[in-house]
Amino acid sequence: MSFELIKDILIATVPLLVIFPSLFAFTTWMERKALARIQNRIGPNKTGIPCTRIGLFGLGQPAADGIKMIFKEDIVPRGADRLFHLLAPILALIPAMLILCFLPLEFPWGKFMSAPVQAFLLDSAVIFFFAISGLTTLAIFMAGWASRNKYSLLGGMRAVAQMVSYEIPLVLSAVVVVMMVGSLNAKEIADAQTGFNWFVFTPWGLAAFVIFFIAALAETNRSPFDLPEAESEIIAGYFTEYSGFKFALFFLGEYIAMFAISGLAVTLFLGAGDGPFLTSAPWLSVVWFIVKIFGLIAVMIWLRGTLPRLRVDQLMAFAWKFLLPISIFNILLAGLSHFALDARVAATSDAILYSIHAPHTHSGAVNHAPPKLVAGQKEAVMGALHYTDKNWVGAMEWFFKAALKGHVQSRSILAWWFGIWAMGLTVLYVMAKGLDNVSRSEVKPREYLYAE
Amino acid sequence: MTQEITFWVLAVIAVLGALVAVRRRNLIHGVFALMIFFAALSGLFLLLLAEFIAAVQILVYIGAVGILLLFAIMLTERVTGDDARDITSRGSFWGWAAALAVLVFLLLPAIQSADLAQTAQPHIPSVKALGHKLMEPYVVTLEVLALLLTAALIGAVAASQGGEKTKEDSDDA
Amino acid sequence: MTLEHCLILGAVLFCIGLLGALTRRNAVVVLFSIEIMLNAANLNFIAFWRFSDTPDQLHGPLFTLFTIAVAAAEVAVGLALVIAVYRHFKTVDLEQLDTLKEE
Amino acid sequence: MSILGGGIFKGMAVTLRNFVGSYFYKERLTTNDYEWRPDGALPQSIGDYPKEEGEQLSDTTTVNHYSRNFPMLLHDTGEPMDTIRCVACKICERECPPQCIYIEKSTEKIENADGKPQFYPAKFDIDVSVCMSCQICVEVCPFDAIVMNSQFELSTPDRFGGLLVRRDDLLKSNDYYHKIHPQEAATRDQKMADDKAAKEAKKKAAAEKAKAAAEAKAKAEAENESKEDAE
Repeated sequence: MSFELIKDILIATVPLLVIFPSLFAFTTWMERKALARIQNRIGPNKTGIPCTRIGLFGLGQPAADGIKMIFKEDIVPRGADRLFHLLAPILALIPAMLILCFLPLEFPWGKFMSAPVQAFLLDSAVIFFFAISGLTTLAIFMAGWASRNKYSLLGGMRAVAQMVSYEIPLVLSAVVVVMMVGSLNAKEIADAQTGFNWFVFTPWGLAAFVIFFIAALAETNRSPFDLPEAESEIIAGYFTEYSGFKFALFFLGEYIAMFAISGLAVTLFLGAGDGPFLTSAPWLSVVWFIVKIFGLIAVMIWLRGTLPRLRVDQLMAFAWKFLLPISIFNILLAGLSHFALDARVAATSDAILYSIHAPHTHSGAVNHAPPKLVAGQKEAVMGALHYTDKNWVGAMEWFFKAALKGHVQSRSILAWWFGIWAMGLTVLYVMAKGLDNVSRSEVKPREYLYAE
Repeated sequence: MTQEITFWVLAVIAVLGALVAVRRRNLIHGVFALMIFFAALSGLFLLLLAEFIAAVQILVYIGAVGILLLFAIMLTERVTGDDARDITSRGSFWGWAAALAVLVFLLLPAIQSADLAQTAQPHIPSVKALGHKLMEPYVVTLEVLALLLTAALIGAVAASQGGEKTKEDSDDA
Repeated sequence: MTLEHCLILGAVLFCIGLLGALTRRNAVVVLFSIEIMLNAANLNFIAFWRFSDTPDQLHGPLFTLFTIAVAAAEVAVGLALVIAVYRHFKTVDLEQLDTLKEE
Repeated sequence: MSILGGGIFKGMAVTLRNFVGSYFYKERLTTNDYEWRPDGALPQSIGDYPKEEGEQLSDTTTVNHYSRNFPMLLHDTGEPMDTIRCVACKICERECPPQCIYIEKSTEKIENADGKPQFYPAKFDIDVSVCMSCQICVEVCPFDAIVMNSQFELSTPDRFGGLLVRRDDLLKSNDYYHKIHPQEAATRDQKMADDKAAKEAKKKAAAEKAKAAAEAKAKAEAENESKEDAE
């Protein structure tokens, strides 16, 4: 193994292993404080610097929990499958950590690498992301099975069923963005969204983002979908028999998976690392990326403070009868309207560009006074230029300015653009309403024929 | 040099994973060994620069087929194989003989005799090319595949649901 | 990491799968073994493609893609049948599923 | 036609208001940000907690007016033992469902607030670990001597002796009662004042009637005498 290769690998992986667990510690504190404030209490505020009275808003709480977890006794039930009981938390953590490297985080110390050893440059990074994030399902099943206890097996089976059925809408909603960008490479997806061209600002992107976020909540067993680890129903589900450090590993694994999934949501829909002032300080992209991740995590915590837990059958009906058809329909809608819109706007923008060249070519070499510019034509041309290099948010801005000046063609483009927006959202809303009635309809409990 | 080591490590893991999956009494251990086997194979695909296939392998085999097998084991009997019944079928000796015979007399001579290419051409894995290929010459195959998968989906649901109540069940209920 | 090593590995894995299919009683384990055999075949496809003269033709990965899809469909239907058999006969032991055999 | 997911957004709006409100309006918070105790020692028994003033009081006022925890004995303004209302009639001891009140009547009588010699409880213990805050003792007490307190910080390291509250720890002044449950204390005082007034009125009426009867009798006698004189 050449030294260069080892150096590159270390530069690529060690920062992730350091940054995200420390962000995990911060998030546990943030979650407990936010949940407390939602319920009109104060939340941890006494554990500051150890052995002193300075409780700096409870920031020492994650450290205190960590130490507690290390010293707690690690009980393994007698009948349990000892090997798998140990392996399950590790398997829960490895994929969560692994998928972190598929997020297009351009750390500033990346330039010390000789060859760019970065996983998000992989050609099929997004597929690898979903493939490896599917492994946590296995870990949860292994935990449920290995603890040799009915409740955890029940929790394990429920978790597996939930995660498998929510993985499909998750992947399908990502297909929309991959279809637009035309590549699975995370870096290309990020570059396609520079300059506020985030996919969330397109109607199908917004719908896909909502579906992705809901499915991501279910994938990481969070807030309304946290049935597998429901304390009230099945005594903390699959990690009932876990205590001490193994429990902390599950906890860490779940949070890192939450980071990773919201990281992917940011990459696909919220323009990874794209924000203001990037030209002056390119390293800011990592900061914007992490700020957006924390935004999504704040919403997850907010949802956890608000929504009650879903029953198993509601959970399943929601996934199969609501999310899945909507995400497939969204792909169809995205394909139709984007390429239809693309053709329509491209035609008019070419017409705009053509309009300024046309007079010269007709009148041959004789140059005479510059062509009489139609009002607002300059802005329209700028918009068209922006549109050609796929910066449609900038293009729409210029078209808007041109339309203000009364430029006819940019008015038609804007009308077409907002028409697509209105039509897309209303069609999706009507379909969602319809599906909502279907998935809410009376579910006959199926009597099981086998295993009498 | 690193490729040699990784190849041999993955090969050993794959063979061990397959053997444990086949010989293990406890089915759950068998399934997890099988998944290690799939993971090792995915590593081999990466080594052979078939990047997309490695990703699909993990997604389909470990993510879906593995869990399907787990569900199937959960729904059938004798999961931990701790009862004394023999796990091998009656004529298991002939099974061994047949497998070894196929290996020794059929496959290995075939590999020795064939003149195999020694050098690997440089190749940049790109999913775009795979996508274009899937669209131009193989688009019909893709549609047939989609049809097949839907049929399999519906078939699996129909078969495992047991359809309307059979005679025996109506007696029991 | 020559082509020959990959082919030998593929052969060995294929035979392990064959061994499992022939000697095990439990239907689910037989399905394991068939999966192993299919994967061994996939390994050979990719190995031949990697060492072929025109890797850009992508014959290997395409064909493997199709075999993976077919194998997944096969496992799904196979397991559905195994469950249906289990519900009817209360066993998945292949030795006892011999009602077709005339006594 | 409710918007799809409308309920979720309404719920999230409520939690957001709660979240933001808790930072700006201190009275929304159910518990205060306790400072460390000066010497950091744990209170050994209920008595160690400050009686009326002190940090405990400031917390109980934040608990809203209808919070009930464990009973307390009332005494009017002045020295607790002089103005104690309880006369050790033991009705509450009998009525208490979990039997967690223990009263020992005093042998001699002392002047109470209205100057009438009354018995007083030599011992009045409530086992706080047994009491279920059912408020029956407050309802049955004819002398309004026992009411519910809202002090909730009663943790002690010793769960046998520590949770048995003696008479002196139970005794609280009436204006403390006004401080923690203003409306209820006001209505209770109002009722006592009305009863007293009614009693006085009745007494006065009885006195007048007695006087009138006495006058009538006196007049009758005067008439008899005058009649006898006349014969």
